[in-house]
Amino acid sequence: MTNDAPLALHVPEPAVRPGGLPDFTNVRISTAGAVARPDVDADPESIRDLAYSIIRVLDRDGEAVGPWAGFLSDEELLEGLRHMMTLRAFDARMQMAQRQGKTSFYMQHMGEEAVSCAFRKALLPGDMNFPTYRQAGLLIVAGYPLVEMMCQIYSNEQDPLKGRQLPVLYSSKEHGFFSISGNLATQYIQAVGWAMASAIKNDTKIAIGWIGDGSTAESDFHAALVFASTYKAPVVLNIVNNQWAISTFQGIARGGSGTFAARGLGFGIPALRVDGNDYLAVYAVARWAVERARRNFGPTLIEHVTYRVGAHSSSDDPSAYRPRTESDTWPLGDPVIRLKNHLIVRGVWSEDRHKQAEAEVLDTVITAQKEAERHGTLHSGGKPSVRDMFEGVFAEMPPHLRRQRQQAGV
Amino acid sequence: MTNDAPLALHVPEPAVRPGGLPDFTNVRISTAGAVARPDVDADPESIRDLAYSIIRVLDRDGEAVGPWAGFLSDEELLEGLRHMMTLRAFDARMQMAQRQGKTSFYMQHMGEEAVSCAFRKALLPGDMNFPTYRQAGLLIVAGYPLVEMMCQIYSNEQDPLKGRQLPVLYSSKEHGFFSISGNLATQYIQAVGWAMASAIKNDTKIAIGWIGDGSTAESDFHAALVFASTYKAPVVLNIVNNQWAISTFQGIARGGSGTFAARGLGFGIPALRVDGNDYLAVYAVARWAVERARRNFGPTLIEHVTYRVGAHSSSDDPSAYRPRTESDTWPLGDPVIRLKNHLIVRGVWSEDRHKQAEAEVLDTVITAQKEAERHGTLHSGGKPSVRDMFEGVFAEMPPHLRRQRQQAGV
Amino acid sequence: MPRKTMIDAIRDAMDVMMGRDDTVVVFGEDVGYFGGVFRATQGLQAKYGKSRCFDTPISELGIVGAAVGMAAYGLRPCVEIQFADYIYPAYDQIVSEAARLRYRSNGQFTCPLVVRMPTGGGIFGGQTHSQSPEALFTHVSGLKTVVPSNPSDAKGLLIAAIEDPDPVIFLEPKRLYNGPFDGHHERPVTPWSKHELGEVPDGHYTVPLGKAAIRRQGAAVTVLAYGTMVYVAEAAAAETRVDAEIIDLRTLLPLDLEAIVASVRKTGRCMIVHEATLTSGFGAELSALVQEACFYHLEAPITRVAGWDTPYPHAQEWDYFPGPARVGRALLETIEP
Amino acid sequence: MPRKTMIDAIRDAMDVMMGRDDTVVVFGEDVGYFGGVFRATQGLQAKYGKSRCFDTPISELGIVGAAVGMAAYGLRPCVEIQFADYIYPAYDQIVSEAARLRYRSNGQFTCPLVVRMPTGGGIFGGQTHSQSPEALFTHVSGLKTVVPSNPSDAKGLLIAAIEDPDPVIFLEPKRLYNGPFDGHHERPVTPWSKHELGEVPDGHYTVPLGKAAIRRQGAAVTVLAYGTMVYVAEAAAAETRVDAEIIDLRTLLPLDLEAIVASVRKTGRCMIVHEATLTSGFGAELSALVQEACFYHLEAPITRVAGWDTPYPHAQEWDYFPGPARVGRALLETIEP
Ligand SMILES: Cc1ncc(C[n+]2csc(CCOP(=O)(O)OP(=O)(O)O)c2C)c(N)n1
Ligand SMILES: Cc1ncc(C[n+]2csc(CCOP(=O)(O)OP(=O)(O)O)c2C)c(N)n1
Ligand SMILES: [Mg+2]
Ligand SMILES: [Mg+2]
Repeated sequence: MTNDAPLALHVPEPAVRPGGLPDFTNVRISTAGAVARPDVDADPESIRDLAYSIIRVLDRDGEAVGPWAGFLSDEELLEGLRHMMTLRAFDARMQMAQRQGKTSFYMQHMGEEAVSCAFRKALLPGDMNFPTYRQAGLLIVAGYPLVEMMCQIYSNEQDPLKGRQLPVLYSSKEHGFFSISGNLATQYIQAVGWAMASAIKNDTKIAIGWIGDGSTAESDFHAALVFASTYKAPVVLNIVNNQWAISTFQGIARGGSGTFAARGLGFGIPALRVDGNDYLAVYAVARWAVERARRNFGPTLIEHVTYRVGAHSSSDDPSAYRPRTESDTWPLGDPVIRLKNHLIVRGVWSEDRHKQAEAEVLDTVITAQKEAERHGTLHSGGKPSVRDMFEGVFAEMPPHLRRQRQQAGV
Repeated sequence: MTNDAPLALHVPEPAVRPGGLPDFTNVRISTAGAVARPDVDADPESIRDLAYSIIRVLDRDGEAVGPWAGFLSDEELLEGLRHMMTLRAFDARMQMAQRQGKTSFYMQHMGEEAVSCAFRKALLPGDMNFPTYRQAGLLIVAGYPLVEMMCQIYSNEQDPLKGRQLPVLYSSKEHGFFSISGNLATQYIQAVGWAMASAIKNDTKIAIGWIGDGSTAESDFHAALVFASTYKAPVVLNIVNNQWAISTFQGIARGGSGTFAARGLGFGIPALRVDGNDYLAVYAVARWAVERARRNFGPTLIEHVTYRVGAHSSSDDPSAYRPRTESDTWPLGDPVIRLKNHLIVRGVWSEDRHKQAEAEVLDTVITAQKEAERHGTLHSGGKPSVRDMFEGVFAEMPPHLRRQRQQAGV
Repeated sequence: MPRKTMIDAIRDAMDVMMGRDDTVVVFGEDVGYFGGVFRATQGLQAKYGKSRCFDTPISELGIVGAAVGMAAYGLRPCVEIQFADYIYPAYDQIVSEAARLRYRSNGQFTCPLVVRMPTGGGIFGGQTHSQSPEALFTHVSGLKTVVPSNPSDAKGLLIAAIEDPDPVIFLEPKRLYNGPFDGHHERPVTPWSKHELGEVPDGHYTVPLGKAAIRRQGAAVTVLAYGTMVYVAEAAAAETRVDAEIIDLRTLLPLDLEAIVASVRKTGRCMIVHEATLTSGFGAELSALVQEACFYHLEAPITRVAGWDTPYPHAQEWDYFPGPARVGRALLETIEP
Repeated sequence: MPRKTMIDAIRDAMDVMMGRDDTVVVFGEDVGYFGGVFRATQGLQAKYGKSRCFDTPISELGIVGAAVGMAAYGLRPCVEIQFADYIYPAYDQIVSEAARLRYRSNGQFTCPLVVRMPTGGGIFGGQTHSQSPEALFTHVSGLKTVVPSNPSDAKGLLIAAIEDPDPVIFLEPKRLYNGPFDGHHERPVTPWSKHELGEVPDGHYTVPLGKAAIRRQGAAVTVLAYGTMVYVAEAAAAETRVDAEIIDLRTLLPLDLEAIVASVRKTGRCMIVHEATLTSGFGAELSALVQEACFYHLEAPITRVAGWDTPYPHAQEWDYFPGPARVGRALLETIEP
């Protein structure tokens, strides 16, 4: 024990950096269909291997296989494909609008579309998501109008949030979408609190928390797991592991544990890992966890394994910290292409119909964009009023704010 | 999935409340000697069962058995016994002093003496503990003078902390004892930072974090595990599970997980549970974890399973929330008696010598107390100066504080 | 009318509201079975069940964060932080979340949340059981901050806070729990049962947020105080025989500036007292506001008496605490600078 | 002398100190390989190795908490919080730990720690990339708070902060990173390469903590400002032709009260500007102090111009920001109330 060899600090590093060849050989990927599907009331200890494997449904040939397959009809899958295509087209247009100076900031979902789009399908009206900035699919699937999303992004006169929020920090209670916070992770424990409230009121609604891989390091993540574990809150806690947190690879937040899902094991919370680029797998796992929560068996932690193909945000350029071609070699492929191929294999879709759908979707998005821009963009056209800046701090404006509004001359 | 049965909130409850019969039948206790002792560089996954069992050395007959036995000589054990007896006598006297109004507040260790006393023996000079308020054994074993401890408790003119700190919130850098914070858990991540610093400087010293069962719910606990896991910091992270957090039983902080040690598993940190009332077991486990840290294999999480026999503090009366006799039925017994019996079984100790030692120890403590009281107690005799109140906020007193000190007329 | 201690009045407020409105829930560390370390929630779990009043893990972040989620759902959580000194782990949830939720969601989600916490020193609690962090809340847009000074107000203000549609920080001067402590620590405190403000009406009533109370009419100087300092100021005025007008602010934000300005314009002088450290304390804001509104009426500098800019020490507690002697000296200086 | 941007000057300070003192370590979110989202640490990892400059998990609590432990060990951590808006999760570690460690351990353990963070708005960053939380630090005994306004000061102050034996909060007005932005957002900002305060000496030098700088001599009114507001005040003075004496505080705590008082006694008037929300902002403390020290010299009320008491909005950024027009109006009112 009197070992005098000097200590040294260990700082984890990604396998490759710019200039190197992308390498994901260290990413262990389960075969599609290989992971068992336990009962929703299974003892967490008995299913701890689910925190280390990856639940996958679509195999290389585009077939849906194994116990997690078979929960969605062809019509539902076709609709799901369109949701993801819509989100992708929306992203492309808004990213461009940002470059054109029509707004200050944008964040896209490229590569992660399946996660929010498939998950949302497992929910019921009244359930509440506590999303991060990378789950706009929840809104699209819920039927929130694209025009309203864009008005928020443009901070224009029709912005439902009156210009107060950064672009993409949407809020729509009606669509089960909690107001996004610019502060990472804070909403995770709030989701647990919301779920506890539903249980306190003997309601039937559940809450869904969302967090990024990097953000699991924040304190709110711990608070959420502690409270969810103690009160068996009816909540599904999602971790979207897209491999990166701005420039920081997931190993910095994950540290010595094999997976993020493993974090749940220390709390007796069932933890599942799922192929986040597999629409069918995400849906099946969501459905399992949602049923668990709804039947009062308590929380579930889900790690969605995916990859952030685009930049972190419109302010970021990933080529400074990872090989440019890294996304091409990501072993779980592209969620849109994989679902498309599956539907083609099933004989209900074709390359041609896909092209046509792409055109239709783009058309829809562009139409919405034109409509939104009629109400203004950040620096031109209709704007939310300066008065709006002073409203809504409190339900009723207190005297000091009234004085300040007067000083501002509005 | 459209289950409409209402949800309900689950609120964990201890097995019994005042009026009921104490019942620890749900506490699963391993047989002494039954738990294997892995190599210190074992893969955390391969030893995950250590987070669910309890490492024990002393069996019912007072024999030391199994692979964790045999690390301490009779002399060392006799010294250990005296340390624990000293701590117990010290507690009794100071508790009484508080009742007599000689100080404002006191916190005792009754039942938990083995944890800090045995652990401290596994450390080297220069190692740094980041203790809570219930590890004064660390100081006693390190040879910190009882008189100085008492002067701190009395906030008298010889108080090394100049009357600034609440009683028992000691600090002695020289004795490897970091300044105790009145804020729970904050020091846990600091221990990790200190250990990282040692690694950064290629030093050989390690840090030791301490936290209570209840306090593991705090955010700093999570930050500590994240950072320790990521940077493989040379730190031992102790959780002292004494079953209670003031009036709150450990199930509220633990929630759905079987043990507190299990928290480490989600971070890939080896996690061990030890019988905290077994001096030999605590020492053996401490030695294992300390060696791991020292050899740069990284952090270890240890749950010390023990029982808070006394009140939380001098402000608390546990009969309001747990059966009065609960401590008598605690299945792991009393650490002093168990070590005493072991030494008797080994033929190096006897009831008589024990009685005599008790008298000696009491004498030492009383002598120290008299000496300390010569320097004053909280409300009478020598006091730290009012000037001391203004010193040490900064290394150099800035003008505004100088003005304030003048205003105070000191 | 029944006389109650301040703790009893606070418990009464929660009891009344839990009885009237089943969206009111109460939780915190040791708050459930045991009823809180100051016993403010004693009996509420037995009366309203474990789903309405319960113990939490020791995570101030978790307590407030979960409460924000519950409030967004539609409940009215009234949570306890064991000591104000332990609010910092929850500070992000308060500042970034509770305070801004209505604003950033344009009213879709709101946060009718009350965070109760014992504040102030005088119980030999040292650095971590004595703090008065009110200024850390008054700087945050979207929060209301309340500091009651007696049982009658405490109940009415707490009911108003629970009914308020926005987050309210409710700071309870723990030294006042048993009686109107005036800083004379060498004397036993008069119990509330002997004080008229110990008279607490039964049932539901409110004391509106944002209205100050004049505790002593006077012509020579206006004293702005809240919490324990109201009684210290009263004692200082009595002992110095200065004809002070003592205003108990009760709510710091929104502030009853009207009452303050009216008084200062009348007296021409102003002294501000609080227990929190001086620099950037709430007294600074009060001084700035008074100066802005009453510049031409002021006959002498506005003075501030506050805790020193040091951590709250254990042994030197009464040297730190701005007691009647120190306040009295400042009062005389404000009269004759 | 070489001219540098403020970011380059800040990086230079860390570089100089890492080179001189191997106890200086630098870390934070995206700080290591990438060099920080504002590029303040670019190149430091390559130069000093991964043990001296590294990426951290996204945990502000962890960053500051670990830094406190490192500082107690004997290192001098200089950590980055990505935006000041994200400091709250670390607030407990700063307030309860870093600020009090020397005091409570009677000097056995100390905390020579610098927490750097970009502050202020003007980049359309919305509620969570625009805040100016300085008053939340100046209220805390045991902390020093610094706000540089130009590259030359930034380097010298940061070196002084790293060398300081106590914890220093170092707030970097991000709108000044590229040039002396004066609030005229409709015009391109002059780059630092065209400004004399862009001249940054090579190597080691310090600007002492606690000393203000007079940016413009004047007789009509004293303007107290820091960070971005220094240039807004300059623009406002130029545009209104008011002969203002503009003081750049540079350090808020310890404050250079002497310089302030000397100026106000000379001009007889005082205006305070900051970007943070008005109520309980640092301007309140300044106003109170000036009033206390200069009461008999003041010819008009001290005025404050500040951010409104709302969260920092996205679209209405320039209505929120106290720009030259608003500051100019207030300047005229301070002259002729
Ligand atoms: C409390 C807080 N700290 C830091 C940031 C700055 N920040 C914004 S996004 C981000 C990375 C988040 O990574 P991750 O959680 O993996 O989510 P992803 O962006 O990959 O979806 C950081 C550090 C923030 N918004 N809030
Ligand atoms: C941040 C913070 N929150 C709350 C408290 C009040 N408090 C003091 S001790 C305690 C219970 C701690 O229980 P545990 O961690 O199990 O330690 P034990 O007292 O059993 O040794 C509480 C809630 C505190 N000191 N700090
Ligand atoms: Mg990510
Ligand atoms: Mg405990």
